[in-house]
Amino acid sequence: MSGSFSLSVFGLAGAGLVAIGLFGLIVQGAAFRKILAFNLLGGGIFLLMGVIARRGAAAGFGGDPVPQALVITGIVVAFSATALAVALLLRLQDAGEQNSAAVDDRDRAARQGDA
Amino acid sequence: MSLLTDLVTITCVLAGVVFFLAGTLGLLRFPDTLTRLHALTKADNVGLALIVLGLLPQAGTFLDALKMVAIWLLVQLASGAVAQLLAEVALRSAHAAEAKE
Amino acid sequence: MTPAASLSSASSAFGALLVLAVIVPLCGLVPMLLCAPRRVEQVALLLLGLGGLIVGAIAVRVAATGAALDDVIGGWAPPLGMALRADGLSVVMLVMTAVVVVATGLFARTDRAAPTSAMPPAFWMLLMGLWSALNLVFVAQDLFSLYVALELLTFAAVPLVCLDGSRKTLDAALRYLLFALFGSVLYLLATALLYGAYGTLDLPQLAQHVRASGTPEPALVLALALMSVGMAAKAALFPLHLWLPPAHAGAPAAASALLSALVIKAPIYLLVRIWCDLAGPPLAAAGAPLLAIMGAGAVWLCGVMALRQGRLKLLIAYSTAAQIGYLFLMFPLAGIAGAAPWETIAWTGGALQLVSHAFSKAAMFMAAGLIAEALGHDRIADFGGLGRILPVSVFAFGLGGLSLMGLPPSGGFVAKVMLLTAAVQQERWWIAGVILAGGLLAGGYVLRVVVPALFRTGGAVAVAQVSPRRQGVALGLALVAVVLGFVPLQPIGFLAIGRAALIGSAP
Amino acid sequence: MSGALDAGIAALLLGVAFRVLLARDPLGAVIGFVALGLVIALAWVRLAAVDVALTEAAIGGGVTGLVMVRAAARLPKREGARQTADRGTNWIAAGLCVLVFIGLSAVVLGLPEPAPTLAPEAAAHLPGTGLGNPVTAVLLVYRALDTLLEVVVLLLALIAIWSLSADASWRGAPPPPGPRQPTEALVFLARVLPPVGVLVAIYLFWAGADVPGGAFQGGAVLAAMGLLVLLAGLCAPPRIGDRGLRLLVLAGPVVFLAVGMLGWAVAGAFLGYPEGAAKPVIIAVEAALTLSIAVMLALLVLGPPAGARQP
Repeated sequence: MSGSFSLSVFGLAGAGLVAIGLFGLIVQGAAFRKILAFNLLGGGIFLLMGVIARRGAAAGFGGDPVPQALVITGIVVAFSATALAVALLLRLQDAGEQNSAAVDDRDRAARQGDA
Repeated sequence: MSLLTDLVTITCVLAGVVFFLAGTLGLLRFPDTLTRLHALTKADNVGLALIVLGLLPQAGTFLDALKMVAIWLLVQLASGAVAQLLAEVALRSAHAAEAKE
Repeated sequence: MTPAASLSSASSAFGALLVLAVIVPLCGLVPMLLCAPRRVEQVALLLLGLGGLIVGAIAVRVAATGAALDDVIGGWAPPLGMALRADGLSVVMLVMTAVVVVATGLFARTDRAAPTSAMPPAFWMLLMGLWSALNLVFVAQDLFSLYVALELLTFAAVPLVCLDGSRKTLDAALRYLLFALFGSVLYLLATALLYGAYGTLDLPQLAQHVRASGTPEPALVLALALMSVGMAAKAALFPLHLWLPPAHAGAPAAASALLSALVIKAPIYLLVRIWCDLAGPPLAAAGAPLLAIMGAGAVWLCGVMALRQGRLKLLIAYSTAAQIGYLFLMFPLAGIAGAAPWETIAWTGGALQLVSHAFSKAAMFMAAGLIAEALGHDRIADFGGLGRILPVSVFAFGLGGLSLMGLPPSGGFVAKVMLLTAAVQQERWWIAGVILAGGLLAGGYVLRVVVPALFRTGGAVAVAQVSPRRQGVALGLALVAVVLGFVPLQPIGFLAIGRAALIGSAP
Repeated sequence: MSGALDAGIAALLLGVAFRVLLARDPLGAVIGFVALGLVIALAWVRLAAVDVALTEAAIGGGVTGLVMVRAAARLPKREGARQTADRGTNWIAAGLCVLVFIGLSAVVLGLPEPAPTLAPEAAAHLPGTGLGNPVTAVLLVYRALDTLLEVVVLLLALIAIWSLSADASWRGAPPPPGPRQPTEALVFLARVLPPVGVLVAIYLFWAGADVPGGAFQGGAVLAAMGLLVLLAGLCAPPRIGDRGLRLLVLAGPVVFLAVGMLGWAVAGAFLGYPEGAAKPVIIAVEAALTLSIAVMLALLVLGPPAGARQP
């Protein structure tokens, strides 16, 4: 790593990724593409945290371990969010494919039968 | 001795890079999925093999060398299986398109 | 391990209560996932009691000592570790949350007479996750822990919207989730920037750094902007409110009560912390009017939208978006750039508005759910004669409405009088105007429901029985909102506990 | 030379991100996204954060990519296709995003020097924890509550996804993820790779105490192996009501919570570790976490159990 040049390059890349993700989140119509854009945005933020961590290299460590650990947590949280959003989207898809009123009634009946 | 091993490394890695470049070119220029796959897998497998071969003399320990060979084997396995999967999907969609016509 | 060195930063006696408030509902998930589905509800009710006791103990402790409660996790003091802290304001939030959560639990309990109306086991698990997340939001001092808490809250709240699995609610839930994720992502970015600039995530330490450094860092300015937009999206502050009405109106009554009364309060509480504790005087002075303008927009526009709704639950949902607008009027009035905003009458007024809205809104959503259950619909136009069929529910709705309108006796009345007093004292006439106009709008939409229900005949026919217990819970919550109307019209000392120490003392 | 390499990685990263944004069909966008995950992982290696690189490759690109691929395959094309807003909105949004980019770049490039860091503090207390990897120390010692809550986030996301099922009593199994007739190549891969993968997962978890790796990375690899077996149809997805499965899901959170509460007894603080014996306790917690994380990640990918509607 050649010092501050590389840090600046990755800092710009992170900021760019944030901007691209934000743009996608605003203008994309389909929820699926919004979910992808959310992941781009998240990736950019994590990269910026990586730059911040790298700036804090000290005590023989290649980077500040605190932001690095935060990114690991953040990646897992972002994955959970993506999985939930996709599950919702697919469920919505299923609900739309069939006659929705009939589905609702059957759902409710199933719920009540199990409860 | 070290000059000789360095020479081997440079030759092999350069040759590997050429294969990678050729594969990438094929990926970009070939007309359909199957030929692209052909270019990609053939070139990349040989390319990676050459690079690993070239790096073997540089490995510090026997374990490091073993790890590199293991990586090559795993990549072989994965790319072979994935290429076959992709090929099947491509064939199926080609058939579907024909049927539609 | 060197606990001797790291345990130096003080956990107060009974600080462990804060950890318990967060983890006890989570521990409840374990038996809930292992027992038979029909037992889940019993486990949940048991935990509601236990959690209520813990929050009660925290409140008693803070009130008795007059000092904030602190706990340092694992003995690792910030900035390396993280701390929890309950000051006066957090305790008020914790108690409000506990009351509404427990009441919702009692409301949602399965009727022996009508077992088919039971909530699915998932509801009870999500309720536990929601409670834990809210408690964490109110006691965490670490910006990243707050991020995790916000995400926990999102994951618990979103599925509550679509428990019935219909296409409409799934759509509302997905839209809510995307807004919430957008909000938390901006918050996370802000957190990263603050760490990059100050090297700590601990709010009190950040506050000291900010105050010590004089001119605000660019990172701080950007972080505040990002956090404000993010939290506004999560709190459905105008103009980012579009997700709220379908989500809150589509959910089952018990879930709507939680979402409208509690979930949107978490980002608002964070905004208060960010602007009052973190921003520092020059930035706070610049940012407060902007927040107030958005708040005014919410009071006006969402109030008008509420007036135009034909369905009761949508009306209540729009009124939520309108009522949170008042909370943002608090920022300039409390003089958050001043030395001690927590001693002003506007601070108390804001807190009281937040709390009484929680109780009254929960009561109103429950009442609306019961009305919809009894009539089989919630079209306001067909409410004639409803007062005879469901007198208790209509009464609970009306009492809750008092708070929204700002009529005595109610917590909302006292809160709005306090905010109005502050506005008049500071000669901010436009804010005074917004408060008064908002009251008129609220009066309009509440009376639109109550008047036909009480004074018009015909129309309404009961198609189902509703349980007296559920009506009792709704009425009880509405009465709490009324009782809050008897607090004295002056700053409440309890709300200032532990706040001066937060910014005053050196690290 | 290395500066040029970093500039190349950054340029590639932005190029692929644009591809994800602009790709017409959903599958193309997802493929771009998975590729992006790998490029970002490279960036992480260059930023001297190998722990994060492993996590990003395994979870950020890998498992997330799998979720998105499955979604792209099940959605009708128009649902995942690029729909652009009207021209005015596009321009306003683009302007806003350019402003954000400029502001963010200015702030990040202008962060104070010398950079504030907690690395020395993390290093100073490291010997007391018995760990060699500072990232693991942050995750499991200094900021252990965050990690505990993060596992709870996974658990709650799982509950949230299950709550979407039409089967309210949660007895059924998620639908099988793979094709109806898996190809021979897939089956072969699913037979050969898992033993190696499991070995790698155990190594990642075990080595995580001292070198890059840990419960999340190990768990993700383990989850991937399980999903591979399910994709190839070698076994059916488990019923989510299964007691053993639930126990696996809960093992991590329960052990972590129990250790946390033991902390009150042995160290006087929640999540305090016993003096001198911190490392074995941490390893035990990580072992339970690895299992639970693996199971939860896989279940999150599989989605809600098929309900009454899909018999």
